[in-house]
Amino acid sequence: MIKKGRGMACMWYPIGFTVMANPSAATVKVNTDGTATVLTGTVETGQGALTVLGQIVAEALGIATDDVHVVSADTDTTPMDYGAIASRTTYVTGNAVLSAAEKARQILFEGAGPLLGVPVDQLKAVDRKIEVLGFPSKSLGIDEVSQHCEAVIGTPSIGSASYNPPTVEMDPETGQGKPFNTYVYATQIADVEVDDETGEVEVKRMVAVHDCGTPINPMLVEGQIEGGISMGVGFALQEEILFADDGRQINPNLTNYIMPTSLDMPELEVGLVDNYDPTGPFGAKGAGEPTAVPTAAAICNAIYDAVGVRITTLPATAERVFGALQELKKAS
Amino acid sequence: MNTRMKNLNKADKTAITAKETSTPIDKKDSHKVPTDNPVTYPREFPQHESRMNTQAVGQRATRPDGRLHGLGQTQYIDDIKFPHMIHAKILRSEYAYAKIISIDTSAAEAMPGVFATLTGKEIPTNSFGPTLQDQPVLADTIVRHRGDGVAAVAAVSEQVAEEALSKIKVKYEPLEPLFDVVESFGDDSPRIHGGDTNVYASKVIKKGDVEKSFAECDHVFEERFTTQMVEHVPLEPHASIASWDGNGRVSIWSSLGRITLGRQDIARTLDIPQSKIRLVGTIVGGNFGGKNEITNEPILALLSRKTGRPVKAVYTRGDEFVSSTIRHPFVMDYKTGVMNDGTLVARKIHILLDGGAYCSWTGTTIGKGSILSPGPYNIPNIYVEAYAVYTNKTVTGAMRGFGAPQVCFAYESQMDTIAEKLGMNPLEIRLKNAFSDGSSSPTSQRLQSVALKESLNQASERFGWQESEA
Amino acid sequence: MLVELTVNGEWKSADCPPETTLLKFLREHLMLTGAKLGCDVGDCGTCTVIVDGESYNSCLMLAARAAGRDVTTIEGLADSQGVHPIQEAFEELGSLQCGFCGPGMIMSAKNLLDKNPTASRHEIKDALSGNLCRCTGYTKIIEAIEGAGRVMSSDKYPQSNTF
Amino acid sequence: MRPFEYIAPSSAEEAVALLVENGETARLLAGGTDLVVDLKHNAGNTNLLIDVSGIPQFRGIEETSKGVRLGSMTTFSEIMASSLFQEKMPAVIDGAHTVGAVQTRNLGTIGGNFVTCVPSADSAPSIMVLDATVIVTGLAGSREMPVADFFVGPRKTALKPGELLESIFIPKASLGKPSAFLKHGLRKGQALALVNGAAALWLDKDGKILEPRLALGAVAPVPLRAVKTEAFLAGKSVTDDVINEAAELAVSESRPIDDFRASANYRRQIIKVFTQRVLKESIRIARES
Repeated sequence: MIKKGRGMACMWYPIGFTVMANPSAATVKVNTDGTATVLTGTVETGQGALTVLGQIVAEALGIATDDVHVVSADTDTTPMDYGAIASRTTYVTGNAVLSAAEKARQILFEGAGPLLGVPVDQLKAVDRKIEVLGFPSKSLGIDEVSQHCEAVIGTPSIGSASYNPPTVEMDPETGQGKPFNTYVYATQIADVEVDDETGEVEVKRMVAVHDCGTPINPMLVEGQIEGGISMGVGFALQEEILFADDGRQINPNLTNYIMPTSLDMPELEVGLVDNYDPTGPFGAKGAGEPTAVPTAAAICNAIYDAVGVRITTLPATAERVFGALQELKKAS
Repeated sequence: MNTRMKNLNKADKTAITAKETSTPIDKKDSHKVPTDNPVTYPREFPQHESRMNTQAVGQRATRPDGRLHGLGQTQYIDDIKFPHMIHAKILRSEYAYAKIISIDTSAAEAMPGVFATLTGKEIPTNSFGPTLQDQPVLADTIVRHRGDGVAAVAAVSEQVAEEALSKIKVKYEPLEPLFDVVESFGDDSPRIHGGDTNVYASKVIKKGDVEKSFAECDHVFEERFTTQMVEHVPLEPHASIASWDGNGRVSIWSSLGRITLGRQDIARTLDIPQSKIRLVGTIVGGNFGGKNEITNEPILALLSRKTGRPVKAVYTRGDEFVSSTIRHPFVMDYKTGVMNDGTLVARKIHILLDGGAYCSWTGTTIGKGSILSPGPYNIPNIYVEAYAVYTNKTVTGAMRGFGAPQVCFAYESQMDTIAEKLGMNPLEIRLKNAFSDGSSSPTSQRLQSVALKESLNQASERFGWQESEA
Repeated sequence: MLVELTVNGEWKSADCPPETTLLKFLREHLMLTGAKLGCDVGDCGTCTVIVDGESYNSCLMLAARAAGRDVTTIEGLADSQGVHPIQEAFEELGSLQCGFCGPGMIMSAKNLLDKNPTASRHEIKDALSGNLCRCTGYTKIIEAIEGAGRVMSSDKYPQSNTF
Repeated sequence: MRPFEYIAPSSAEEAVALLVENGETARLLAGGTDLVVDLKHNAGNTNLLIDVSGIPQFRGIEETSKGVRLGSMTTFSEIMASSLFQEKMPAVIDGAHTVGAVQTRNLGTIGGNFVTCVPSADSAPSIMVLDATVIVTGLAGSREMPVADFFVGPRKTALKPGELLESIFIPKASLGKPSAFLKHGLRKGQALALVNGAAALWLDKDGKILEPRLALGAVAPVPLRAVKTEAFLAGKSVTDDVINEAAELAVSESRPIDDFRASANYRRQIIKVFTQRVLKESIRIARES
């Protein structure tokens, strides 16, 4: 018989390396036509890092995402970066490109101030213009200002900066300290059906609501969450590297290592909480790893809700769930 | 190559093309006119509204690589080809744990089409690792798991390199392997890396007094949770190309996700200055933590130096499983003290991490795993003890979440066990204990921008949690 | 052996050893690197191409078997006027992340929608079960294919479009 | 892959001649979904592939006055697209549908699946319950045998050296016979079967079971016709007890193994449940027809 169940799990997850310094550096160059080029040593591994970094720089300079080109991942040309790891790119590299953009912007302000007849701290960059605060009609095009800085003043608008999240060493005896600068939070809820004669579990639907601070690009955050859940579904129900007695892997191939296919994925409903972290670029934190964290627990809690067995060993394969059901029968 | 076709009466070349369902070909003459590759790309370029707004943050901006992915234009490492490029393959260990007595590559070297071979003895500094440098680039004295590389071949093609691997003779003296993490943690287990223990990383987190509060609380829950070894399965297998030039400078194109530290590691293994290395990352075809340390880059660099040619290697799916890192299995003992109203007062946790044959990113995994293990809850008394131990299995390292999915499985499963016993709704017990702004973490860090209760409430609302309650 | 075939509408020929797979033939002999090698044994679908209107894992098909036939690769989907509706939908929804499964995924989607542009969500999932993706959870891919199907089944979409 | 030669003969006679001439160093290439993978892992002494997939004699689906002839080189997709199968043998389509994914079904052939002869072959049970036979051809001409006799052991068929599987024949009496196919794998997409099974039966006007057929895959060294279970079911009225007893019998006829995919014990449970379900499903279909 098919039994239905639901289960929730929440989680917390830190951004960046544990205590250890993990800086990122970046350079932002405003071209004389008002577009910008960013140099970063991080690597695009599919998460959309370069898109997000471009959006952060665009926002800082008051230009559009499409006006920014991001150059990445070449040790000969790009500044150091500890890389696409630990869900740190939006936060750490993001803070670095933001600081670099602000430095480049400062040069633009210093060039524009005398032209507009106001002190530098009364300017803002918006809508491809350098504008006097409170007087939107008093402005100059960012292209004009950039050209002026480079060709008249002789100070091109280039900013370089780095960022490292501040942490406090953990006490070796008690572990007390501040290992990370910020954390994200999430809740996922699973709707499952369990076949109590075979132990087969089908995840029908998952609702996931995550905190990533400000979502710089909500579409990419959703993509991270959806992908993280698929990895979580595999971790919960299917995936396991198996070993023979001689230490050889039994299933080192995609025929016998069972990961979710399109048919194994539940319907997903993804949401983001409204949040702002003052230490992140425009309030952003991160989204990569945490998306895969609570899925297995939510599914196993739903299995318990459906058939009353507590799975304590992953993965919750049909055989394992069925075995637990047999134990339960014996016990009662 | 027609000579390799067996001649058959009547059935010459036309036999090859004979297929009942094939469409008749009427363009046969046109092949005499040389054409370019049959590729056409649009001359109109994307103009997405989402990228044009000068309020950039918060936009659902399309990715600049999105169109290239869809057109098949994105260049991953395996799509890159250089003139005179040759191909490398790595021979893997036949044993999970053994001494290497000798490696004889002469028969492989003598094969037509083979340019060079490489063993661990030829690597200037034959060790690497992000925390402990305990892993050989190519094992030269001891193999500690079946995925250890023992020799490499560079040849004119992958096919020839593969064939050459089968000609390499390695003599081993098998040692008694250890596969069980609990056994390896025990006092009298053999030492996989020498020393006086197989424990190579540990972590303690201590806050308040757990024993005292276990004695005072209304209920104590004890459960053991275990998790498995999991592979990242990036769709793109690890791939690199190395090209050593006449100035002694080497350029490496790699699927590595962290080039700054990667270059440091490569410089260390090759014993050359960092300025002599150019490391280029292309778009990585999936990482998830599995491409966060060097693998075959030093091998390819040295093969390129030996042969004077660019050398490429792409992992097979099998290499990907056995020789790249995977997720740490955890054995987790949870003991939690709770009051009748559902308030968590104490949590004691013991974690064993199966580290596999080498350390890799265990330092980060044990750290994050331990810190996160009590869960996002206000618990005044916490004691966490975690140990990572060596076994003769696949190397465990960084994988999406660094220990967090494992401990979350444990702490969130136990939350439901507790809720049921106390007759509480799973949502209610979580909201009651959840972190909020200003909460103190297990390491006594004051937390900011905590949105846990919001996520619990919003997810429950979207799911219809209260409505669907039986 | 000499293998002659039509690729993306053009007659091509190249000499290759008999054991050459269609994937290797396309990538190494014709320099069409859109189809990817992900597992080399037909499990992952990154090498999917269309031959005579049906999708295949090109890692499992010998090039000799494709001789005389009509092969469409990811490189043959767009034309100078623009991208294919499936490519457009994938791009707009951010359906691909690392992108490595993309060319195969899109070819499988094309194979489906050419035959059944109004495919249901379940039919789409069924049609993609041979294309593994580790980044996206398939969600935005399925949504894009639904969207592309709507375009391809509309009156405005040219029905004679074979590439 | 190691080097080999490739020939695509245009007739069965040429294929047989090549096979005889080259002995064990030659292998027949059908779809290649198994063979090409094998060759990539270990070519052994193979140095010639004889591609029989395009030989007209091995292709096509034809209905004659005696029944249906299914060419061995028919792909799973072609079976699924066949209106004859859709109307008269839908369980065969269900079986074909669970073979790999679209790409595999476009390449893989039913004959290739039969000749590879793995215990879990998804195409076998739904064909076996239709009392189908296979026709093999060789130097000595053709011979015919029940499908169950063709499967000898894991990766071992009744084909003699120099023989080829020409076609599968489904007798007229089986066309339209109510039947069902079920499969239990480790996941939904592209799954290898832990157990698969098919049942076919008629119900007489009193609701008694006539000519019951049950075939199970992945439960023994070869796809299995559960003949004892069939004998038990024949002439019985449909009750829960009868179905349960049949399921127990099917379990006792099976010889499931322990391997990394599942334990023999668990497989026995699945055999029981699946036998019940596939019988109930075929009975439901029989009642509706």
